[in-house]
Amino acid sequence: METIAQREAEIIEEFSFFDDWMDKYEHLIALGKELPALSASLKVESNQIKGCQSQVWLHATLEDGGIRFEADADAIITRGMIALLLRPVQGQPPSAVAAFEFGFLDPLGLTAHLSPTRANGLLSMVKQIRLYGVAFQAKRG
Amino acid sequence: METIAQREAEIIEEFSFFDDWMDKYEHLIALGKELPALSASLKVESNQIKGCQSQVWLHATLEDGGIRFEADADAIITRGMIALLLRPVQGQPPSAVAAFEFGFLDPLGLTAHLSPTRANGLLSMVKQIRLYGVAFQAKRG
Amino acid sequence: MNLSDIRAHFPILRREVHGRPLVYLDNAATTQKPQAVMDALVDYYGGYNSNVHRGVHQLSQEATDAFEKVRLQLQAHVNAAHSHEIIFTKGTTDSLNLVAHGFRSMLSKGDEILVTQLEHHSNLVPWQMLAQHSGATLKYVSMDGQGALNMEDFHAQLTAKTKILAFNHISNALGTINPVKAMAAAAHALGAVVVVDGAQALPHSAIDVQDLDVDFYAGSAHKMYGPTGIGLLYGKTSWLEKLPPYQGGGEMIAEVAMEKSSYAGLPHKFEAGTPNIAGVIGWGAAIQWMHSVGMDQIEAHEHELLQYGTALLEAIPGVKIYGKAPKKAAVLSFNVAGLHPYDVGTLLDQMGIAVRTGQHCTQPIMDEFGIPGTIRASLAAYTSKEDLDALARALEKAIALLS
Amino acid sequence: MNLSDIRAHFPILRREVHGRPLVYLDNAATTQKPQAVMDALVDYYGGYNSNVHRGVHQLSQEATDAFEKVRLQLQAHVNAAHSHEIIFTKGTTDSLNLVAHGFRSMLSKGDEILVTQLEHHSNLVPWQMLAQHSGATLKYVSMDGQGALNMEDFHAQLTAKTKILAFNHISNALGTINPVKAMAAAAHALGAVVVVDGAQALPHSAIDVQDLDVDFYAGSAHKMYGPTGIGLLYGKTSWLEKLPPYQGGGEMIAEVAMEKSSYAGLPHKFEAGTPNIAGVIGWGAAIQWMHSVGMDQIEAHEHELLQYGTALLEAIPGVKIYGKAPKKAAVLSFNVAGLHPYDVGTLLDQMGIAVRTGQHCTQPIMDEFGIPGTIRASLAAYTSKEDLDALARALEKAIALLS
Ligand SMILES: Cc1ncc(COP(=O)(O)O)c(C=O)c1O
Ligand SMILES: Cc1ncc(COP(=O)(O)O)c(C=O)c1O
Repeated sequence: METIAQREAEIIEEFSFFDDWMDKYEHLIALGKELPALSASLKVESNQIKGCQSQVWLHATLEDGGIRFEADADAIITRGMIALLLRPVQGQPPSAVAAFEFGFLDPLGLTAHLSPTRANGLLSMVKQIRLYGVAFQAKRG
Repeated sequence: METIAQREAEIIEEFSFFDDWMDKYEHLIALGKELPALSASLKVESNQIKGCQSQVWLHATLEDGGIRFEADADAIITRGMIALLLRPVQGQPPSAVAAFEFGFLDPLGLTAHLSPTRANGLLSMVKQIRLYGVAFQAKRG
Repeated sequence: MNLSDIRAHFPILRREVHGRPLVYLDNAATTQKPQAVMDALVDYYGGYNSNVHRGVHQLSQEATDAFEKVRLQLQAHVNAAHSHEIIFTKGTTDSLNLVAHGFRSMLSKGDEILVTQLEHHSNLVPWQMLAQHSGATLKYVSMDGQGALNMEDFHAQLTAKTKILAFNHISNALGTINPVKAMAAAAHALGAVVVVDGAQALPHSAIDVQDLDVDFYAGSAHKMYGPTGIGLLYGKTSWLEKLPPYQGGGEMIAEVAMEKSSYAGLPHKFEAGTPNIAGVIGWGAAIQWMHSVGMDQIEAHEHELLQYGTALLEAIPGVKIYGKAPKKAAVLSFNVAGLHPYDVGTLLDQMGIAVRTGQHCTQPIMDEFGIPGTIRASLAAYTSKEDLDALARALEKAIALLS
Repeated sequence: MNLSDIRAHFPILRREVHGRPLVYLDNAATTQKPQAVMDALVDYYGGYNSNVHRGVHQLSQEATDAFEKVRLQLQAHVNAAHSHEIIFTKGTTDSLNLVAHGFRSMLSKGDEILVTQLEHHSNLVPWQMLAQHSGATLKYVSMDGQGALNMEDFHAQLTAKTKILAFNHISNALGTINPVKAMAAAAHALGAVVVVDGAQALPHSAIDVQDLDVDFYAGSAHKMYGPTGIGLLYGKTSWLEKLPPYQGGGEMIAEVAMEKSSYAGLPHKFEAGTPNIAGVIGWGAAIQWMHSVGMDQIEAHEHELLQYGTALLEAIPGVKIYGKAPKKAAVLSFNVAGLHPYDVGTLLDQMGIAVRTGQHCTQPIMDEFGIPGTIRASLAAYTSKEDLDALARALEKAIALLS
């Protein structure tokens, strides 16, 4: 399996082809459309992360030493961001997830979506992703 | 008896000799010292006008068709101002007092003392002076 | 003043966002500020900054005079009978809380408070809190599908039990203009107090509180070209005298002993602590600016643009406008079929268009329409047809990207 | 930074009053503002003015980021454990009312609230109102002839019945610095909540709320080189969670239905309505300015000037200084034998000297001394020895004129 760092590099490479915001957002929207919907049984309150404007759901399980994340959102750009955020961490070992900084968003020009003052719930999701890393580490250790 | 207008002119003339603020305030302070103290029996709540910083008392009676004002204050500059304010209206008929505008303070450069936002109670005193004019007019008429 | 003169007063309108010229259509949230307001603030802080009232020195006198002059300006602006009927508060929310709080000791079980489904949370939550504390019942007037108040329902809900009627003059989410004068008269006939949230009306038209005959009227400077952190509560003298003080502190007392204090007269009774002096002075400049344009011109201009924008948006397939009351002010609230407002707003932002998306602090309206929120373009005196053209073009692009 | 560099930041210090250079010695009422604060306001209003939170557009994002950055600045400035422990209010008075009001439902007959004789009305009247509403008893700690708290009396009054201890860190009328840490520890040992009015301490020295171990700490930006209309309430998380919301409105709710609402988390629960955004951002610039000078330098400078000014005034026959506590900050409160403070203040003003005269919103202190008020010269980071020399010379002249 590729490491988190390899996947980050891939994403940065992928976005480097876009030279205007339209292409970038088109891609983000495409990613959002491709993200598999969370099954209704997992779209429950306990998996929900409240953003003021966009609702986000996140679920995680430990499979073969790697974390399997499933997530969803009601807004499509938020879904695209989720797809992007999950790509590096999907299936990775808890320790790697717990320590991950999501630094690749910066060269992509998408850091603003994770600003603590954004009303989209993504920052809370990122915190939650890391927390799952910590929690599953503890479970194993 | 001189009219209000004559007395105003006199005061303006009197102050025209002062060319700096020190002389003017020295005179005001002297006027304050000369103002007869209000007798203790008249320094009562009902005659009191509350300024935030300087307390003012005002009493008036009707004598031979003219109003006799007696007043006092705890601060000396306020007393001086009172002496000045009472000079034109002292002994004047109620109708003249009720209509008086106290315009002479302007050429004297002392209008600020009567500003509605001053904390010295003088504006309230001026209003009270006029009110006595109105009240005694009504009594007679 | 013509539109380009008006726009020239607002330095921010010359900036770019994401490399595009800013198109600011979030005026119901807060308006931009003319240069005159910034100048007034700098003049104050740089020239005569001082605490107000009680000071014997010149700066304090100058600051107090400037501060109190604005009270007179506001008195004239809303045509209040007395200057002491203008209370300076932090803003509309603060004003409404002051009133709602004051009635805690005057209501009891069996009494009713009537609000409407159109209220901003700031004119809803304080009454919920009042109901909770006093035991009174909170009732509300429903709206129709156009976003107008259901007047039949209003008259059915308004009874002799109604002690307080609270509603907004103009809805921030839908633009609905409510018939204040008629509603106030009906409420007064039954003995109720009338509290009007004027946050959205004050920026758009001339207000005459005596003609409307309301008991309280609340507003925020920041929505009417003025600074943040300052607002007004107009109250009829008789009610302001009945209402207990809200906050205790400096300025609002006559005599203080360790055990008990007596309160100062109006307006000071409701203005505890150092006020937002710069805010008040800046507000004075904003009001002067509004009058230099003319309240009637502002209203007419916005009305014309509202019609222009409505036609533009309705021509775009999939766009649905929420709020189509017969009497309506400068707000275009809409959604695009199948699209989440957050997505549309995010893309519009990329194109330099500032609109608000979401519930606009009016969750009950959104719940009624069964939607998570709307996209809201709200207009001001400086809004141009070009702004609305840019919105429409960007919206088409956003729809194309998202579909 | 040396003094002339510091003074150069304050444009108002270059103005004249009655033809004389301004000597501003009314800093306890409000301080002057450095150019950086005005620049921050103009940058905001001219560059990124927008309502904060919930906006998806760029301006709103920029404004929100700048606004929230100041919360972090303040957290660091007072060393709070969490940024959500910094609540933005209108000012000290608003902060103290928020706390006092929150305890209405938590106190009852038999409980005691302990304040001191040194309090500003803003830290006295709210507790009187709380006592009145809850049935609790208000008690107070007396002061000695020097204006220091009587610590024996403090320990006698503080009992297991004491639910709240509220007092100021520094007295605005006398300059007394109270032993906050020791008083807080004593109160906590008996289970009382500790509320500190820090309005006069924040401008003069570094504050560490965790080291002082107080439960609430209140302050005003305008007294610390910042804008009017904005202040802070620091509260320990556990207490802020226990305290009910104060005002209802936008921003402070999680879910709103017509009947009932659920409240948002900290700090939003206590920040209903549009905040004073420009005020907060300007305050950030003020704090940055204070740190560019250095809190220790400010404290040391003022301490030196206080001693210098005390000696100058005491050398003038008839002058009596009120407040000579062993630990004392930048306030010179005095009277001249036989003269009314109002007269002295009026003449000083004619000579360009801005001092405050009167009760300084501390009537109980004046009553204790049996005087109608004092003349108060209060210092700041930009005060110079020349300012104090000018005061002394002018005072001698005023005495000569009045005697
Ligand atoms: C010790 C003290 N407490 C409270 C206050 C009230 O502060 P504000 O008027 O900013 O609310 C002041 C200032 O006047 C003060 O000096
Ligand atoms: C109709 C209405 N009422 C009340 C408010 C609250 O105003 P503020 O946030 O200035 O207190 C607003 C603005 O948000 C509004 O639009």
